[in-house]
Amino acid sequence: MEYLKIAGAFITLGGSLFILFASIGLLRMPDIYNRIQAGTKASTLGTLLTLLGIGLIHTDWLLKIMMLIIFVLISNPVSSHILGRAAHYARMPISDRTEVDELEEDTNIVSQEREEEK
Amino acid sequence: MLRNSLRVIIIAALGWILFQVYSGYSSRDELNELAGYYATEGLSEVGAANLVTSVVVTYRGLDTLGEVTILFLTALIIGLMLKAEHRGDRTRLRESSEFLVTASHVLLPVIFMVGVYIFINGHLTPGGGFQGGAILASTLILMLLSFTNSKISHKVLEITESVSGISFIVLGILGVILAGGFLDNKILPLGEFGKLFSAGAIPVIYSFIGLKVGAELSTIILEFNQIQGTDDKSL
Amino acid sequence: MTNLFSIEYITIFTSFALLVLGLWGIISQKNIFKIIISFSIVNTSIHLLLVSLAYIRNRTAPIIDSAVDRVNAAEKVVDPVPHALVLTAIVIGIGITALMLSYAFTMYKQHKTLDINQYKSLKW
Amino acid sequence: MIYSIIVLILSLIMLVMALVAIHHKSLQIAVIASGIISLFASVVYIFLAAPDVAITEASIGSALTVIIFFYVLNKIRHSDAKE
Repeated sequence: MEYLKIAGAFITLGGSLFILFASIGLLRMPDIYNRIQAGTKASTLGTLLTLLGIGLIHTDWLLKIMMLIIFVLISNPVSSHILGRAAHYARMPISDRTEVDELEEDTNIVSQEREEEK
Repeated sequence: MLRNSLRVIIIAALGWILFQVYSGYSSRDELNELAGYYATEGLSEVGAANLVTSVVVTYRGLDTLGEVTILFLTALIIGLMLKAEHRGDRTRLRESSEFLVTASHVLLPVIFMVGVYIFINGHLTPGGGFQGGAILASTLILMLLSFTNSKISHKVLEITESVSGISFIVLGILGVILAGGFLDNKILPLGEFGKLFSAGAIPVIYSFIGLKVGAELSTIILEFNQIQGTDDKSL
Repeated sequence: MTNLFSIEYITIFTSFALLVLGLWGIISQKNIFKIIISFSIVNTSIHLLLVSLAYIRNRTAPIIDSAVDRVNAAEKVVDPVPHALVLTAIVIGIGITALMLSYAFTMYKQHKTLDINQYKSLKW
Repeated sequence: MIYSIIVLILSLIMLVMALVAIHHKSLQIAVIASGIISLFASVVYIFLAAPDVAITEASIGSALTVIIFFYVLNKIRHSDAKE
Protein backbone atom coordinates (compact mmCIF):
# COMPACT_ATOMS: atom_id res chain seq x y z
CA MET A 1 0.00 0.00 0.00
CA GLU A 2 2.86 2.34 0.88
CA TYR A 3 4.47 1.85 -2.54
CA LEU A 4 1.23 2.85 -4.23
CA LYS A 5 1.13 6.08 -2.21
CA ILE A 6 4.75 6.92 -3.03
CA ALA A 7 4.13 6.26 -6.72
CA GLY A 8 1.02 8.48 -6.55
CA ALA A 9 3.00 11.29 -4.96
CA PHE A 10 5.66 11.12 -7.67
CA ILE A 11 3.05 11.11 -10.44
CA THR A 12 1.37 14.16 -8.87
CA LEU A 13 4.75 15.90 -8.75
CA GLY A 14 5.26 15.16 -12.46
CA GLY A 15 1.82 16.56 -13.22
CA SER A 16 2.54 19.79 -11.41
CA LEU A 17 5.85 20.07 -13.32
CA PHE A 18 3.92 19.86 -16.57
CA ILE A 19 1.57 22.60 -15.38
CA LEU A 20 4.63 24.72 -14.55
CA PHE A 21 5.96 24.16 -18.10
CA ALA A 22 2.54 25.18 -19.45
CA SER A 23 2.63 28.47 -17.57
CA ILE A 24 6.20 29.18 -18.72
CA GLY A 25 5.02 28.49 -22.27
CA LEU A 26 2.14 30.92 -21.80
CA LEU A 27 4.64 33.63 -20.89
CA ARG A 28 7.30 32.88 -23.50
CA MET A 29 5.39 32.09 -26.71
CA PRO A 30 5.22 34.79 -29.40
CA ASP A 31 1.54 34.95 -30.43
CA ILE A 32 -1.87 33.80 -29.21
CA TYR A 33 -2.00 30.58 -31.23
CA ASN A 34 1.28 29.27 -29.88
CA ARG A 35 0.18 30.24 -26.40
CA ILE A 36 -3.06 28.30 -26.71
CA GLN A 37 -1.11 25.31 -27.98
CA ALA A 38 1.36 25.38 -25.09
CA GLY A 39 -1.33 25.97 -22.53
CA THR A 40 -3.58 23.20 -23.76
CA LYS A 41 -1.21 20.31 -24.41
CA ALA A 42 0.97 20.64 -21.34
CA SER A 43 -1.81 21.59 -18.95
CA THR A 44 -4.07 18.74 -20.09
CA LEU A 45 -1.30 16.22 -19.48
CA GLY A 46 -0.48 17.88 -16.16
CA THR A 47 -4.09 17.77 -14.99
CA LEU A 48 -4.47 14.13 -16.00
CA LEU A 49 -1.27 13.11 -14.19
CA THR A 50 -2.27 15.04 -11.06
CA LEU A 51 -5.70 13.40 -11.00
CA LEU A 52 -4.15 9.96 -11.56
CA GLY A 53 -1.70 10.49 -8.71
CA ILE A 54 -4.49 11.52 -6.35
CA GLY A 55 -6.42 8.44 -7.45
CA LEU A 56 -3.45 6.23 -6.56
CA ILE A 57 -3.10 7.87 -3.15
CA HIS A 58 -6.81 7.52 -2.30
CA THR A 59 -7.76 4.30 -4.06
CA ASP A 60 -11.43 4.51 -3.06
CA TRP A 61 -11.89 7.63 -5.21
CA LEU A 62 -10.57 5.91 -8.34
CA LEU A 63 -13.96 5.54 -10.10
CA LYS A 64 -14.87 9.22 -9.73
CA ILE A 65 -11.37 10.21 -10.84
CA MET A 66 -11.71 8.09 -13.97
CA MET A 67 -14.91 9.99 -14.84
CA LEU A 68 -13.11 13.28 -14.20
CA ILE A 69 -10.25 12.21 -16.47
CA ILE A 70 -12.64 11.40 -19.32
CA PHE A 71 -14.40 14.74 -18.83
CA VAL A 72 -11.15 16.75 -18.88
CA LEU A 73 -9.89 14.76 -21.86
CA ILE A 74 -12.96 15.77 -23.88
CA SER A 75 -13.61 19.32 -22.68
CA ASN A 76 -10.10 20.82 -22.53
CA PRO A 77 -9.06 20.34 -26.21
CA VAL A 78 -12.49 21.38 -27.46
CA SER A 79 -12.46 24.61 -25.49
CA SER A 80 -9.01 25.59 -26.73
CA HIS A 81 -10.03 24.71 -30.29
CA ILE A 82 -12.93 27.13 -29.95
CA LEU A 83 -10.64 29.79 -28.50
CA GLY A 84 -8.20 29.49 -31.38
CA ARG A 85 -10.96 29.58 -33.96
CA ALA A 86 -12.53 32.65 -32.40
CA ALA A 87 -9.14 34.37 -32.27
CA HIS A 88 -8.60 33.64 -35.95
CA TYR A 89 -11.99 35.04 -36.89
CA ALA A 90 -11.29 38.14 -34.81
CA ARG A 91 -8.05 38.64 -36.87
CA MET A 92 -5.64 38.39 -34.00
CA PRO A 93 -2.08 39.06 -35.28
CA ILE A 94 -0.05 36.02 -36.32
CA SER A 95 3.64 35.72 -35.51
CA ASP A 96 6.14 36.30 -38.36
CA ARG A 97 7.66 32.87 -38.02
CA THR A 98 4.37 31.13 -38.83
CA GLU A 99 4.57 29.72 -42.35
CA VAL A 100 1.30 27.89 -43.03
CA ASP A 101 -2.13 29.34 -42.24
CA GLU A 102 -4.68 26.69 -43.15
CA LEU A 103 -7.71 28.67 -42.05
CA GLU A 104 -6.92 31.75 -44.15
CA GLU A 105 -9.00 30.78 -47.22
CA ASP A 106 -11.91 29.86 -45.01
CA THR A 107 -11.93 33.23 -43.28
CA ASN A 108 -11.69 35.11 -46.57
CA ILE A 109 -14.68 33.20 -47.99
CA VAL A 110 -16.74 34.03 -44.91
CA SER A 111 -15.87 37.72 -45.01
CA GLN A 112 -16.71 37.88 -48.73
CA GLU A 113 -20.11 36.32 -48.02
CA ARG A 114 -20.71 38.90 -45.33
CA GLU A 115 -19.92 41.78 -47.63
CA GLU A 116 -22.22 40.35 -50.30
CA GLU A 117 -25.02 40.17 -47.75
CA LYS A 118 -24.58 43.82 -46.99
CA MET B 1 -10.88 69.35 -8.54
CA LEU B 2 -12.96 69.98 -5.45
CA ARG B 3 -15.09 66.96 -6.22
CA ASN B 4 -12.06 64.76 -6.68
CA SER B 5 -10.51 65.71 -3.37
CA LEU B 6 -13.89 65.17 -1.68
CA ARG B 7 -13.94 61.65 -3.06
CA VAL B 8 -10.44 60.96 -1.84
CA ILE B 9 -11.34 62.24 1.62
CA ILE B 10 -14.46 60.05 1.80
CA ILE B 11 -12.56 56.94 0.74
CA ALA B 12 -9.68 57.69 3.12
CA ALA B 13 -12.09 58.13 6.03
CA LEU B 14 -13.80 54.86 5.18
CA GLY B 15 -10.45 53.08 4.93
CA TRP B 16 -9.42 54.49 8.31
CA ILE B 17 -12.66 53.27 9.95
CA LEU B 18 -12.29 49.83 8.40
CA PHE B 19 -8.68 49.63 9.54
CA GLN B 20 -9.75 50.43 13.11
CA VAL B 21 -12.34 47.64 12.87
CA TYR B 22 -9.69 45.28 11.52
CA SER B 23 -7.15 46.02 14.21
CA GLY B 24 -9.79 45.54 16.91
CA TYR B 25 -10.88 42.15 15.61
CA SER B 26 -10.00 39.02 17.52
CA SER B 27 -10.85 35.60 16.20
CA ARG B 28 -13.23 33.44 18.18
CA ASP B 29 -12.66 30.00 19.56
CA GLU B 30 -16.13 28.49 19.82
CA LEU B 31 -19.50 28.59 18.10
CA ASN B 32 -22.20 30.89 19.39
CA GLU B 33 -25.33 29.45 20.95
CA LEU B 34 -27.48 29.26 17.81
CA ALA B 35 -24.81 27.62 15.66
CA GLY B 36 -23.97 25.24 18.50
CA TYR B 37 -27.63 24.21 18.66
CA TYR B 38 -27.71 23.61 14.91
CA ALA B 39 -24.52 21.56 15.09
CA THR B 40 -25.53 19.33 17.99
CA GLU B 41 -29.31 19.00 17.66
CA GLY B 42 -29.58 19.41 13.88
CA LEU B 43 -28.48 15.86 13.24
CA SER B 44 -31.18 14.22 15.32
CA GLU B 45 -33.86 16.75 14.36
CA VAL B 46 -33.25 17.00 10.62
CA GLY B 47 -30.99 14.07 9.78
CA ALA B 48 -28.93 15.79 7.08
CA ALA B 49 -25.18 15.33 7.13
CA ASN B 50 -24.57 18.71 5.51
CA LEU B 51 -25.42 21.26 8.19
CA VAL B 52 -25.62 24.11 5.66
CA THR B 53 -28.38 22.21 3.88
CA SER B 54 -30.33 21.73 7.09
CA VAL B 55 -30.06 25.47 7.81
CA VAL B 56 -31.04 26.53 4.27
CA VAL B 57 -33.93 24.12 3.73
CA THR B 58 -35.43 23.53 7.15
CA TYR B 59 -34.44 26.05 9.82
CA ARG B 60 -34.37 29.02 7.40
CA GLY B 61 -36.78 27.62 4.79
CA LEU B 62 -38.86 30.81 4.61
CA ASP B 63 -35.75 32.81 3.69
CA THR B 64 -35.12 30.42 0.82
CA LEU B 65 -38.70 30.85 -0.37
CA GLY B 66 -38.24 34.63 -0.35
CA GLU B 67 -34.94 34.34 -2.17
CA VAL B 68 -36.40 32.18 -4.93
CA THR B 69 -39.27 34.67 -5.23
CA ILE B 70 -36.78 37.54 -5.63
CA LEU B 71 -35.02 35.64 -8.40
CA PHE B 72 -38.35 35.00 -10.13
CA LEU B 73 -39.26 38.70 -9.95
CA THR B 74 -35.84 39.62 -11.32
CA ALA B 75 -36.30 37.32 -14.31
CA LEU B 76 -39.76 38.82 -14.88
CA ILE B 77 -38.54 42.45 -14.75
CA ILE B 78 -35.61 41.73 -17.05
CA GLY B 79 -38.03 40.13 -19.49
CA LEU B 80 -40.21 43.25 -19.39
CA MET B 81 -37.29 45.66 -19.79
CA LEU B 82 -35.67 43.82 -22.66
CA LYS B 83 -38.91 42.95 -24.42
CA ALA B 84 -38.55 45.89 -26.80
CA GLU B 85 -35.16 44.61 -27.97
CA HIS B 86 -36.48 41.29 -29.17
CA ARG B 87 -38.31 42.45 -32.29
CA GLY B 88 -36.65 42.43 -35.65
CA ASP B 89 -35.17 39.47 -37.48
CA ARG B 90 -32.54 37.36 -35.87
CA THR B 91 -29.19 37.74 -37.58
CA ARG B 92 -27.92 34.47 -38.95
CA LEU B 93 -25.02 33.50 -36.74
CA ARG B 94 -21.94 31.68 -37.95
CA GLU B 95 -22.27 27.90 -37.79
CA SER B 96 -20.25 26.55 -34.91
CA SER B 97 -17.47 24.14 -35.68
CA GLU B 98 -18.01 20.42 -36.01
CA PHE B 99 -15.75 19.64 -33.07
CA LEU B 100 -17.91 21.69 -30.74
CA VAL B 101 -21.18 20.16 -31.98
CA THR B 102 -19.87 16.61 -31.63
CA ALA B 103 -18.33 17.26 -28.24
CA SER B 104 -21.43 18.93 -26.91
CA HIS B 105 -23.49 15.87 -27.90
CA VAL B 106 -21.25 13.95 -25.52
CA LEU B 107 -20.84 16.63 -22.85
CA LEU B 108 -24.39 17.98 -22.48
CA PRO B 109 -25.85 14.84 -20.84
CA VAL B 110 -22.79 14.57 -18.58
CA ILE B 111 -23.04 18.17 -17.38
CA PHE B 112 -26.80 17.85 -16.90
CA MET B 113 -26.23 14.68 -14.89
CA VAL B 114 -23.63 16.40 -12.70
CA GLY B 115 -26.11 19.16 -11.93
CA VAL B 116 -28.85 16.69 -11.00
CA TYR B 117 -26.36 14.68 -8.91
CA ILE B 118 -25.36 17.80 -7.02
CA PHE B 119 -28.85 18.80 -6.04
CA ILE B 120 -30.08 15.30 -5.21
CA ASN B 121 -27.09 14.65 -2.95
CA GLY B 122 -27.36 18.06 -1.31
CA HIS B 123 -27.99 16.62 2.15
CA LEU B 124 -24.92 14.36 2.13
CA THR B 125 -22.14 16.16 0.23
CA PRO B 126 -21.30 19.82 -0.44
CA GLY B 127 -23.73 21.25 -2.94
CA GLY B 128 -27.46 21.60 -3.26
CA GLY B 129 -30.22 23.28 -5.14
CA PHE B 130 -28.52 26.60 -5.91
CA GLN B 131 -25.28 25.05 -7.14
CA GLY B 132 -27.08 22.38 -9.17
CA GLY B 133 -29.40 25.01 -10.66
CA ALA B 134 -26.42 27.11 -11.73
CA ILE B 135 -24.84 24.09 -13.42
CA LEU B 136 -28.11 23.37 -15.25
CA ALA B 137 -28.10 26.98 -16.47
CA SER B 138 -24.56 26.57 -17.76
CA THR B 139 -25.81 23.60 -19.78
CA LEU B 140 -28.04 26.12 -21.54
CA ILE B 141 -25.00 28.29 -22.35
CA LEU B 142 -23.24 25.35 -24.01
CA MET B 143 -26.45 24.63 -25.95
CA LEU B 144 -26.68 28.24 -27.15
CA LEU B 145 -23.05 28.23 -28.22
CA SER B 146 -23.05 24.96 -30.10
CA PHE B 147 -26.48 24.87 -31.79
CA THR B 148 -26.48 28.50 -32.84
CA ASN B 149 -29.42 28.76 -35.19
CA SER B 150 -31.93 26.58 -33.37
CA LYS B 151 -34.68 28.15 -31.30
CA ILE B 152 -35.14 27.38 -27.63
CA SER B 153 -38.66 27.77 -26.37
CA HIS B 154 -39.53 29.76 -23.29
CA LYS B 155 -42.52 27.48 -22.69
CA VAL B 156 -40.51 24.56 -21.28
CA LEU B 157 -38.63 26.83 -18.90
CA GLU B 158 -41.83 28.52 -17.76
CA ILE B 159 -43.59 25.21 -17.13
CA THR B 160 -40.61 23.79 -15.21
CA GLU B 161 -40.34 26.95 -13.17
CA SER B 162 -44.00 27.19 -12.18
CA VAL B 163 -44.50 23.46 -11.53
CA SER B 164 -41.46 23.25 -9.26
CA GLY B 165 -42.41 26.48 -7.49
CA ILE B 166 -45.93 25.26 -6.77
CA SER B 167 -44.62 21.87 -5.60
CA PHE B 168 -42.20 23.63 -3.25
CA ILE B 169 -45.02 25.61 -1.63
CA VAL B 170 -47.31 22.55 -1.49
CA LEU B 171 -44.58 20.60 0.32
CA GLY B 172 -44.23 23.49 2.75
CA ILE B 173 -47.96 23.53 3.49
CA LEU B 174 -47.95 19.73 3.88
CA GLY B 175 -45.34 20.32 6.56
CA VAL B 176 -47.83 22.54 8.41
CA ILE B 177 -50.57 19.91 8.18
CA LEU B 178 -48.64 16.69 8.82
CA ALA B 179 -45.66 17.81 10.92
CA GLY B 180 -44.42 20.68 13.06
CA GLY B 181 -44.51 23.71 10.78
CA PHE B 182 -43.94 25.28 7.40
CA LEU B 183 -41.33 23.34 5.37
CA ASP B 184 -40.85 20.78 8.13
CA ASN B 185 -39.03 17.79 6.62
CA LYS B 186 -40.59 15.12 8.82
CA ILE B 187 -43.50 14.51 6.43
CA LEU B 188 -41.42 11.60 5.14
CA PRO B 189 -39.60 9.18 7.48
CA LEU B 190 -36.13 10.35 8.46
CA GLY B 191 -34.54 7.06 7.41
CA GLU B 192 -31.04 5.84 8.01
CA PHE B 193 -28.36 8.51 8.36
CA GLY B 194 -25.99 8.75 5.40
CA LYS B 195 -28.19 7.04 2.80
CA LEU B 196 -29.64 8.79 -0.26
CA PHE B 197 -33.23 8.43 0.92
CA SER B 198 -32.79 9.96 4.32
CA ALA B 199 -33.39 13.31 6.02
CA GLY B 200 -37.11 13.22 5.30
CA ALA B 201 -38.29 15.54 2.55
CA ILE B 202 -35.01 17.43 2.12
CA PRO B 203 -33.91 15.73 -1.14
CA VAL B 204 -37.35 16.35 -2.68
CA ILE B 205 -37.51 19.99 -1.57
CA TYR B 206 -33.95 20.69 -2.68
CA SER B 207 -34.61 19.10 -6.07
CA PHE B 208 -37.55 21.44 -6.61
CA ILE B 209 -35.41 24.42 -5.52
CA GLY B 210 -32.70 23.32 -7.94
CA LEU B 211 -35.10 23.00 -10.87
CA LYS B 212 -36.65 26.38 -10.07
CA VAL B 213 -33.32 28.19 -9.74
CA GLY B 214 -32.02 26.53 -12.90
CA ALA B 215 -35.10 27.57 -14.88
CA GLU B 216 -34.90 31.16 -13.60
CA LEU B 217 -31.20 31.58 -14.34
CA SER B 218 -31.78 30.03 -17.79
CA THR B 219 -34.56 32.55 -18.43
CA ILE B 220 -32.24 35.45 -17.54
CA ILE B 221 -29.47 34.12 -19.80
CA LEU B 222 -31.92 33.54 -22.66
CA GLU B 223 -33.22 37.12 -22.44
CA PHE B 224 -29.68 38.49 -22.70
CA ASN B 225 -28.83 36.07 -25.50
CA GLN B 226 -31.78 37.28 -27.54
CA ILE B 227 -30.75 40.93 -27.43
CA GLN B 228 -27.42 39.79 -28.80
CA GLY B 229 -29.01 37.85 -31.65
CA THR B 230 -31.52 40.37 -32.94
CA ASP B 231 -30.77 42.80 -35.71
CA ASP B 232 -32.58 45.90 -34.49
CA LYS B 233 -33.01 48.53 -37.17
CA SER B 234 -33.41 51.39 -34.70
CA LEU B 235 -29.89 51.05 -33.34
CA MET C 1 2.15 38.60 15.73
CA THR C 2 1.78 34.98 14.73
CA ASN C 3 -1.95 35.57 15.12
CA LEU C 4 -1.95 38.15 12.38
CA PHE C 5 -0.56 35.68 9.90
CA SER C 6 -3.47 33.30 10.29
CA ILE C 7 -5.90 32.71 7.39
CA GLU C 8 -8.91 34.65 8.64
CA TYR C 9 -6.91 37.81 9.35
CA ILE C 10 -5.52 37.81 5.80
CA THR C 11 -8.94 37.31 4.24
CA ILE C 12 -10.63 39.94 6.41
CA PHE C 13 -7.96 42.44 5.40
CA THR C 14 -8.42 41.48 1.74
CA SER C 15 -12.16 41.89 1.95
CA PHE C 16 -11.85 45.35 3.52
CA ALA C 17 -9.36 46.37 0.85
CA LEU C 18 -11.67 45.08 -1.89
CA LEU C 19 -14.55 46.99 -0.30
CA VAL C 20 -12.59 50.26 -0.33
CA LEU C 21 -11.41 49.68 -3.90
CA GLY C 22 -14.94 48.87 -5.09
CA LEU C 23 -16.41 51.97 -3.43
CA TRP C 24 -13.63 54.07 -4.97
CA GLY C 25 -14.60 52.64 -8.35
CA ILE C 26 -18.28 53.39 -7.78
CA ILE C 27 -17.76 57.06 -6.93
CA SER C 28 -14.90 57.86 -9.27
CA GLN C 29 -15.75 56.15 -12.56
CA LYS C 30 -17.98 57.69 -15.21
CA ASN C 31 -18.57 54.69 -17.43
CA ILE C 32 -21.72 52.90 -16.28
CA PHE C 33 -20.23 49.49 -17.02
CA LYS C 34 -17.28 50.23 -14.76
CA ILE C 35 -19.73 51.15 -12.00
CA ILE C 36 -21.53 47.82 -12.39
CA ILE C 37 -18.21 45.96 -12.28
CA SER C 38 -17.31 47.85 -9.09
CA PHE C 39 -20.63 46.82 -7.58
CA SER C 40 -19.84 43.18 -8.27
CA ILE C 41 -16.43 43.62 -6.63
CA VAL C 42 -18.11 45.03 -3.50
CA ASN C 43 -20.49 42.06 -3.61
CA THR C 44 -17.61 39.59 -3.65
CA SER C 45 -15.84 41.40 -0.81
CA ILE C 46 -18.91 41.21 1.44
CA HIS C 47 -19.22 37.47 0.76
CA LEU C 48 -15.55 37.01 1.61
CA LEU C 49 -15.99 38.99 4.84
CA LEU C 50 -18.98 36.93 6.01
CA VAL C 51 -17.30 33.60 5.27
CA SER C 52 -14.09 34.59 7.01
CA LEU C 53 -16.03 35.75 10.08
CA ALA C 54 -17.48 32.22 10.25
CA TYR C 55 -14.05 30.58 10.22
CA ILE C 56 -12.62 29.10 13.40
CA ARG C 57 -9.06 27.84 13.46
CA ASN C 58 -8.33 24.09 13.21
CA ARG C 59 -11.90 23.13 12.38
CA THR C 60 -13.42 21.50 9.28
CA ALA C 61 -16.37 22.15 7.01
CA PRO C 62 -19.87 21.78 8.52
CA ILE C 63 -20.49 18.32 7.05
CA ILE C 64 -20.80 15.38 9.37
CA ASP C 65 -18.94 12.37 8.00
CA SER C 66 -16.13 10.07 9.12
CA ALA C 67 -13.85 13.04 9.90
CA VAL C 68 -16.28 14.69 12.35
CA ASP C 69 -17.57 13.04 15.48
CA ARG C 70 -21.36 12.85 15.66
CA VAL C 71 -21.56 13.39 19.39
CA ASN C 72 -19.50 16.55 19.93
CA ALA C 73 -19.84 18.03 16.46
CA ALA C 74 -20.07 21.52 17.95
CA GLU C 75 -16.36 21.41 18.78
CA LYS C 76 -15.26 20.25 15.32
CA VAL C 77 -17.08 22.33 12.70
CA VAL C 78 -17.13 25.99 11.66
CA ASP C 79 -20.25 28.16 11.82
CA PRO C 80 -22.83 27.01 9.22
CA VAL C 81 -25.22 29.98 9.45
CA PRO C 82 -23.11 32.59 7.52
CA HIS C 83 -22.47 29.96 4.85
CA ALA C 84 -26.21 29.61 4.30
CA LEU C 85 -26.59 33.41 4.16
CA VAL C 86 -23.79 33.78 1.60
CA LEU C 87 -25.23 30.94 -0.46
CA THR C 88 -28.46 32.85 -1.00
CA ALA C 89 -26.64 36.19 -1.32
CA ILE C 90 -24.55 34.99 -4.26
CA VAL C 91 -27.64 33.87 -6.16
CA ILE C 92 -29.37 37.19 -5.48
CA GLY C 93 -26.17 38.96 -6.53
CA ILE C 94 -26.35 37.62 -10.07
CA GLY C 95 -29.99 38.74 -10.23
CA ILE C 96 -29.02 42.27 -9.19
CA THR C 97 -26.15 42.36 -11.68
CA ALA C 98 -28.44 41.23 -14.48
CA LEU C 99 -31.01 43.87 -13.51
CA MET C 100 -28.37 46.63 -13.52
CA LEU C 101 -27.07 45.44 -16.89
CA SER C 102 -30.49 45.47 -18.50
CA TYR C 103 -31.06 48.98 -17.13
CA ALA C 104 -27.68 50.11 -18.44
CA PHE C 105 -28.44 48.66 -21.85
CA THR C 106 -31.78 50.47 -22.00
CA MET C 107 -30.09 53.73 -21.02
CA TYR C 108 -27.42 53.20 -23.67
CA LYS C 109 -30.07 52.63 -26.30
CA GLN C 110 -31.84 55.88 -25.41
CA HIS C 111 -28.83 58.15 -25.00
CA LYS C 112 -26.26 56.44 -27.26
CA THR C 113 -23.53 56.89 -24.67
CA LEU C 114 -22.13 55.04 -21.67
CA ASP C 115 -21.09 58.18 -19.78
CA ILE C 116 -23.24 58.51 -16.69
CA ASN C 117 -22.96 62.32 -16.66
CA GLN C 118 -24.88 62.49 -19.94
CA TYR C 119 -27.96 60.79 -18.51
CA LYS C 120 -29.86 63.98 -17.73
CA SER C 121 -33.41 62.62 -17.76
CA LEU C 122 -33.33 61.88 -14.04
CA LYS C 123 -31.78 65.22 -13.02
CA TRP C 124 -33.82 68.10 -11.75
CA MET D 1 1.60 28.01 7.63
CA ILE D 2 1.75 26.91 4.00
CA TYR D 3 -2.01 27.59 3.76
CA SER D 4 -1.43 31.15 4.96
CA ILE D 5 1.18 31.73 2.25
CA ILE D 6 -1.13 30.38 -0.46
CA VAL D 7 -4.02 32.56 0.78
CA LEU D 8 -1.68 35.57 0.90
CA ILE D 9 -0.66 35.09 -2.74
CA LEU D 10 -4.29 34.61 -3.82
CA SER D 11 -5.30 37.78 -1.94
CA LEU D 12 -2.53 39.82 -3.58
CA ILE D 13 -3.66 38.65 -7.02
CA MET D 14 -7.26 39.55 -6.12
CA LEU D 15 -6.26 43.08 -5.09
CA VAL D 16 -4.22 43.61 -8.28
CA MET D 17 -7.13 42.33 -10.36
CA ALA D 18 -9.48 44.74 -8.58
CA LEU D 19 -7.22 47.64 -9.57
CA VAL D 20 -7.14 46.36 -13.16
CA ALA D 21 -10.92 45.97 -13.21
CA ILE D 22 -11.48 49.53 -12.05
CA HIS D 23 -8.81 51.40 -13.99
CA HIS D 24 -8.23 49.55 -17.26
CA LYS D 25 -9.51 51.26 -20.39
CA SER D 26 -10.79 48.17 -22.15
CA LEU D 27 -14.15 46.96 -20.85
CA GLN D 28 -13.51 43.36 -21.89
CA ILE D 29 -10.36 43.15 -19.77
CA ALA D 30 -12.18 44.76 -16.83
CA VAL D 31 -14.95 42.15 -17.01
CA ILE D 32 -12.45 39.30 -17.19
CA ALA D 33 -10.55 40.75 -14.22
CA SER D 34 -13.73 40.83 -12.13
CA GLY D 35 -14.31 37.20 -13.12
CA ILE D 36 -10.81 36.32 -11.93
CA ILE D 37 -11.57 37.95 -8.56
CA SER D 38 -14.59 35.67 -8.15
CA LEU D 39 -12.63 32.59 -9.23
CA PHE D 40 -9.82 33.20 -6.74
CA ALA D 41 -12.33 34.03 -4.02
CA SER D 42 -13.83 30.60 -4.57
CA VAL D 43 -10.41 29.03 -4.01
CA VAL D 44 -10.07 31.04 -0.79
CA TYR D 45 -13.48 29.73 0.39
CA ILE D 46 -12.09 26.19 0.21
CA PHE D 47 -9.31 27.19 2.63
CA LEU D 48 -11.92 28.83 4.87
CA ALA D 49 -13.76 25.45 5.13
CA ALA D 50 -16.80 26.46 3.07
CA PRO D 51 -17.11 24.04 0.12
CA ASP D 52 -20.78 24.87 -0.52
CA VAL D 53 -20.02 28.55 -0.98
CA ALA D 54 -17.01 27.69 -3.13
CA ILE D 55 -19.09 25.69 -5.60
CA THR D 56 -21.71 28.44 -5.83
CA GLU D 57 -19.18 31.23 -6.34
CA ALA D 58 -17.24 29.27 -8.97
CA SER D 59 -20.31 28.44 -11.03
CA ILE D 60 -22.27 31.68 -10.65
CA GLY D 61 -19.78 34.43 -9.89
CA SER D 62 -17.11 33.50 -12.36
CA ALA D 63 -19.11 31.87 -15.15
CA LEU D 64 -22.69 33.14 -15.47
CA THR D 65 -21.97 36.77 -14.53
CA VAL D 66 -19.15 37.05 -17.08
CA ILE D 67 -21.35 35.49 -19.77
CA ILE D 68 -24.15 38.01 -19.14
CA PHE D 69 -21.66 40.92 -19.22
CA PHE D 70 -20.29 39.71 -22.52
CA TYR D 71 -23.72 39.41 -24.14
CA VAL D 72 -24.44 43.08 -23.39
CA LEU D 73 -20.92 44.25 -24.34
CA ASN D 74 -21.15 42.39 -27.65
CA LYS D 75 -24.44 44.09 -28.50
CA ILE D 76 -23.06 47.53 -27.64
CA ARG D 77 -19.92 46.98 -29.70
CA HIS D 78 -22.04 45.86 -32.69
CA SER D 79 -24.16 48.98 -32.62
CA ASP D 80 -21.03 51.12 -32.24
CA ALA D 81 -19.53 49.53 -35.34
CA LYS D 82 -22.63 50.29 -37.39
CA GLU D 83 -22.55 54.02 -36.83
